[in-house]
Amino acid sequence: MDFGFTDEQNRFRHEVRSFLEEEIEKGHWEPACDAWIQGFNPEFTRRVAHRGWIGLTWPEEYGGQGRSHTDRLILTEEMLRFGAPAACHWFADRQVGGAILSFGSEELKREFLPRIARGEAYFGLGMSEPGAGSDLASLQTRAVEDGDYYTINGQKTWTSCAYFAHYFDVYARTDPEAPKHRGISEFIVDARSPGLSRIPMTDITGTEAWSDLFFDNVRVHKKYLIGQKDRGFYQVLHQLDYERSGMERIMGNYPLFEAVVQFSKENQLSLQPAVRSKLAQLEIEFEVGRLLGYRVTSVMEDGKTPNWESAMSKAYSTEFEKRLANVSMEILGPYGQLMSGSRLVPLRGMAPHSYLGSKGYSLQAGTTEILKNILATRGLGLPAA
Amino acid sequence: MDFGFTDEQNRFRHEVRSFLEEEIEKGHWEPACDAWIQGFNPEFTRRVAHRGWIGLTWPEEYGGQGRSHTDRLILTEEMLRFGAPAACHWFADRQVGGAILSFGSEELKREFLPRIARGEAYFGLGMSEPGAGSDLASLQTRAVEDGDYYTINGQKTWTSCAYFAHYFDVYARTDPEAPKHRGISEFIVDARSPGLSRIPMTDITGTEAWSDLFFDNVRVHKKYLIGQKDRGFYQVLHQLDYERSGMERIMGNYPLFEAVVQFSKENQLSLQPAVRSKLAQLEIEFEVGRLLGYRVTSVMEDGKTPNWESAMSKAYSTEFEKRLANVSMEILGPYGQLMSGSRLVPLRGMAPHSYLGSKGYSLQAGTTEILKNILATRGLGLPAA
Amino acid sequence: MRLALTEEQEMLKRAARDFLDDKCSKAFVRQVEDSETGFSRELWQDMAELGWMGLIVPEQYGGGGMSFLDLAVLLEEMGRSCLPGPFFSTVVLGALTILDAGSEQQKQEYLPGVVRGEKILTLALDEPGFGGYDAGSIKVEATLDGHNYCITGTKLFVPDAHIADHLLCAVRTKPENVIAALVADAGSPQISHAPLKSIGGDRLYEVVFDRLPVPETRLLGGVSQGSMVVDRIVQRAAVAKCCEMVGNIQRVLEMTVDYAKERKQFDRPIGSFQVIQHYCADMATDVDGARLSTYQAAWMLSQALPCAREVAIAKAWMGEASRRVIDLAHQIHGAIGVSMEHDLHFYTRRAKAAEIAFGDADFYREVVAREMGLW
Amino acid sequence: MRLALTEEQEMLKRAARDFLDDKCSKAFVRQVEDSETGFSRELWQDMAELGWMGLIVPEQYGGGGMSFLDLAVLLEEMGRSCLPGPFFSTVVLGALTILDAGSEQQKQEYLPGVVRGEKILTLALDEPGFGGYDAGSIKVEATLDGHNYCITGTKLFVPDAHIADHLLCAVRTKPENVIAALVADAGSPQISHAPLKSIGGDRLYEVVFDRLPVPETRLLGGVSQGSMVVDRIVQRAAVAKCCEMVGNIQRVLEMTVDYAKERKQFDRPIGSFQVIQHYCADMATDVDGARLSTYQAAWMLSQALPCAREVAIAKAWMGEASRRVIDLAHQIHGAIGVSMEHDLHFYTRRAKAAEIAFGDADFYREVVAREMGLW
Repeated sequence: MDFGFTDEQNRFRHEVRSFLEEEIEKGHWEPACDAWIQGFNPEFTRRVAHRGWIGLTWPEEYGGQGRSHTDRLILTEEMLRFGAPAACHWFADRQVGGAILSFGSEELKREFLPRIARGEAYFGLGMSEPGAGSDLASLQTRAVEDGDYYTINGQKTWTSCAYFAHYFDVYARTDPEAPKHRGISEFIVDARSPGLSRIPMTDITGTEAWSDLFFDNVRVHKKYLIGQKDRGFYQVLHQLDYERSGMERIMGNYPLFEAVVQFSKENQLSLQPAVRSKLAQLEIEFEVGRLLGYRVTSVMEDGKTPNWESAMSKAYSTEFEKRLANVSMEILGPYGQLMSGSRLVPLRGMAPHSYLGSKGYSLQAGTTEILKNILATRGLGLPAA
Repeated sequence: MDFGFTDEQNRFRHEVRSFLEEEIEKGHWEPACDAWIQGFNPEFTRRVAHRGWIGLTWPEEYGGQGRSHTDRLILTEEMLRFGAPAACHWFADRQVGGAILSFGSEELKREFLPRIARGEAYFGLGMSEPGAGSDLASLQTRAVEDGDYYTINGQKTWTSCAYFAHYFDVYARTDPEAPKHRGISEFIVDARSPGLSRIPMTDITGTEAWSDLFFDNVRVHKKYLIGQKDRGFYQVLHQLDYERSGMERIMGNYPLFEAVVQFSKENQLSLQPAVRSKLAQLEIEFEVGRLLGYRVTSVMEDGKTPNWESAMSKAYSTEFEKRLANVSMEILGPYGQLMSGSRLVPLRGMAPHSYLGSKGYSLQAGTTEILKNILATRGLGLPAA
Repeated sequence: MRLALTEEQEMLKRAARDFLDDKCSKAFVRQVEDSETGFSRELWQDMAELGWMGLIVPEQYGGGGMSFLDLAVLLEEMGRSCLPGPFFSTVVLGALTILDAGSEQQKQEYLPGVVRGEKILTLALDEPGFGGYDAGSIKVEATLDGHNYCITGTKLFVPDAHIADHLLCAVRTKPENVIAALVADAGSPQISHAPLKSIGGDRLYEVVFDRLPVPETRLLGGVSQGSMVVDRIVQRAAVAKCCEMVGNIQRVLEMTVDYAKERKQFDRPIGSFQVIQHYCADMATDVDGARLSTYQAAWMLSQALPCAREVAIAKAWMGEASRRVIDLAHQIHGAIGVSMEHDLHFYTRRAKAAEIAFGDADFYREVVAREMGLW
Repeated sequence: MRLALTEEQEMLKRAARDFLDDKCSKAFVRQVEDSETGFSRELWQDMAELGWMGLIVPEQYGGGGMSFLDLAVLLEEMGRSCLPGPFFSTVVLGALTILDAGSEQQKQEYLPGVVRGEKILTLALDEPGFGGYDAGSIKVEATLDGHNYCITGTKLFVPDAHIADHLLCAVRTKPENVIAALVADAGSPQISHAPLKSIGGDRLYEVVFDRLPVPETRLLGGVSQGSMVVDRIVQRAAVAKCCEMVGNIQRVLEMTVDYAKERKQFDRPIGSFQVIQHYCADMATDVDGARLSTYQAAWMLSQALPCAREVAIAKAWMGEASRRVIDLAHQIHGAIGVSMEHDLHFYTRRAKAAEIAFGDADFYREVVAREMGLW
């Protein structure tokens, strides 16, 4: 057991932190909740890429740095701590790149990974459909072979970054006759493809960070199939393990946490035992969530794919986020109801944003129910329901 | 909507309360948690019977008083408030008498109800078996016809009052070929029957209030079959609705609640905001539980059998009891760990007794899981799992 | 004791449900929320014609003479339909206060107009800072100068200030230094208001009084009574807010159960999954606890019984229960429920605003503790 | 960073598991709990021979020279097996304190006897009343009289006082009025003890000191250091208690999952019901959170890093997490789990005692708040 970081790792953390503090100081952006998923800032992404911080763990031959999962943990932890607007590159860096690396052809690796690492190729995810959320295997989007191409028809929903994305990572049914887990394939679809349209959606926080994607006879060359035909469901499971492996959830609202602690001190609210007890409890829960997240990285460093460990971490962390939002609203009292942009709004409206937004966190990337099922059956070996 | 009681009802409450206060004043017994299920006191039961307070709602022709469910609510509420040792008559009064009244022959009614009402016939319950708890329909105790008799073999467990009981209300399988819900019958078994043995069990609180019952060729005359042969499962469901209909759970540890509030005031602990916030929260939760219990009575007064309403009330109330025990232990600090009989023990050891005992409350008379299933499917109409 | 509605109350409930289903669809709510005033004068007149504004105003002022418990039934239906507009401000905060504390002359002056839907009232209570919902927290001063009180100061979170004809204003009088409630005319140039953007979609304002003169005849209930008047306002408002919330979370429960019956995942309705069933069971328990504790408080108010404890219990329970109900509703609805296209957000946003209004669970736990003699 | 045991730690763990599985069955625990002393001298000697008492005592005093983190692994296994006896008192409360604060001469005097299993130590810390677990709460006085401190007063909840050879006693010295720790001999006629009956089944005593003289050479760490010595005792004890509890709740989780796989109701293993699965998932999360936060604190202690915050986090989390784990274990076990025949009660009762010992979650939340600069 070793809970420490090496000197080199500490230096790297310091380097990232200095970079981010300087960004804020220069007024490039303000720390924000959910900025990793809603903060679209191509200039920032370019500067991050310039540092070599996209694809950090990928092999150097594909534009990566060949660095450790722990280094990437440090990097993302600091990005989240400062609420940095990293959404443009986040999905490709976190999971699509990894999917290409694990399952893609050499040609795909050479085509996409260096460009992602340079901050030039942004990816959106085309997984969920209106009728296929938790039950992803029942997705209806079809891809039909047609010579050297596939023709895709259908709808995807809740795609983040859709208006910025250059590509989408799309799962579609290629064999409608097969059992539903066995007829799905994964494609890279160019966002400019004819027949592909994006309709923005407004979520409960009032944010337009998501879109519906419509595929109307969208043609994709066969070389953009990732991995084996009809094996997409198994690839998506693998990808989801990584999707849930990071600190996004425990730290997705860190700017609010920091701000509400500061606010409570400045307004002497934390002299009230009830207020400081709530904040201390959040600190305790945050620390446990941080360690559950670190454990996932530790598993990866041991060369294993995190599975129930990332399910546990994600399920736990979204509950933490709900409590953080609840406590923040309680501490702010009547001011808590004021939304971003209002007169007198405290903490830039982060509390109600987070309160509303947190209703969705426990649904994204696997609902809490699915994650607990995974933990119970794969982690604890309980029999399938 | 009317949340008030009539003058007559208020007078009755006063009468019951005066009786109980006098009992305590005379030193007949001390208020205790769980006394309705663990307080075996034949003299007390006799005095209660003398007042006409057993079988209060039954028809006068069977020794009852023909009074309302609301009157019985008032009576039991006060019994529980004062932690009165009512276990000898509680089960017959609450449910076995009702089962005889609803399903029994005229002969059974005449034989048993007046004696129960006079405090002369105590009943224990023979429902649960080691392999049949939540899944009561899978019980294995067999009753085989043999002329005018049934011969019973098997084992029952967790029978309260077994050493005092004159009779047991026993469910046994009479048709092993039928689907398991359709081959069960209900019997009244004399506790002195040859072949019937009782082995006491110690529960986690250290209390010997329960027993295993063993049936080794116990013969029961056919006239002691309650209701129809093979219809016992439907009768037990009905009985369980009533078993869960009262205030036992929300008030089963009322003496602890009262004592810990008093203790907190006397030791000025309630001047600490954290302590008084916890106690106030208990008061809030208690009040809601009380109202959920009253609602069950209101349903019965409307002539309906409570079903999901009593499931809701019972499931809610056992959670309240756990919180009451938790909060009491927290407030008592290191003293909370001291058990009844120890030097320096506060509140007569009620807090750890309740802490340990409450682990069982949410299992008795239908686990919380079963109760929520009932509420979801029968109360809300959700499809069976 | 009978914990079910009377036949008359059932009738009132059904009539209100039918009217609101017809006139106050979610499309309508959406439209009114997005409008300039957040208020439909047409619907307001329809409601006045149904006698809603005067429901519990005595007949001599043109009202229906019904009880607070009857109003509770109506408020529940309003909460259920997410009715926008100043009914709460006008009736609960305004008319009931005048009815409670006003002189005969004041009642004559204000109530008939309210009943006819001609007058909109509101209440200016909250102030900047982190005070509680009690008379003791009021700092805005009204200085007696001849026959006028002169009000100066800032009130916050004042609902519907932009359309109100009169503002009831809780103040600290000088030189007496006691709490009083005054009726101010909204049109005065010495009153200005600025909108606040609230999570609930309701219209809240910062209202600044700059030496506003109010005749001493506009004092409600005498200068020594103001503290009690304010405490009773808060009690009624807290219970009325709970009534709306009973309608809110009852509807959320129904929407969620319906959705769980319809939505299929893994080839089964999700409502057949045991975890979803238990979520729904928990929601129903929270809703029924909220309903019973709210109606108990409303019954006590309608019987004029002392009920500080019961009001506090109802509002404290509602604050946390509604949060749990809403949270589970979202969890069961899945992603569609966090889209603005779906109706759930109306309930979610209003529930949070209602939790905050007139004191949250922390505030009322302290009230309950006081009633228990703990401090 | 690597959040898994080293190979050496895995070996230690396996050896401890094997030994305890063999020597410390639940039948044995039951028998020792019911015995007069609650202690098996035979097992104690076996443990001494394995080097457990000296595990982290430096080699010059006869020990194994391992780290606190290694001791954590051993304590976890002890908690897992519900080992009865004075290991915690002797090693965690006694020997580690002497190691931390004692002079070279004191270490020479006490540690070799502990290592050989010949000496049992304990600590008298708690006092009557509702104080906290910190040096500031200590009121029992030790008055310097020549070269002796004379101790008078009552200590509560002293573990294993009936078999201890020496009691470390936290006192307030006079005339200096500072906190100090003294080593008292248990056999003195000026010390009396009376048993307390505890939920945990451990042996706790009320210990009364009636003008007990203790030579000033028995002072641990100097008269000005006592406050820090006591605070460090509490930190180590809190973490060590957490280590035992990691073993406790890990075992409870395993027992429960095993039971859920075996026990059938409605013709299915109950572990196939989604609600039971989620209960188990919640338990596993609580256990892993407890394990990680506990080992983090133990690692920091073993690295001699300042860790008031991490210790507080571990103990606060453990207090509530263990409660939830135990509660769900009972819910899944059903009725058999609340029978004394079953083993679960050993874990349930010890978990509650451990939650209380050295400060509960409320206490440590205040510590965390202080570390956050909130007050």
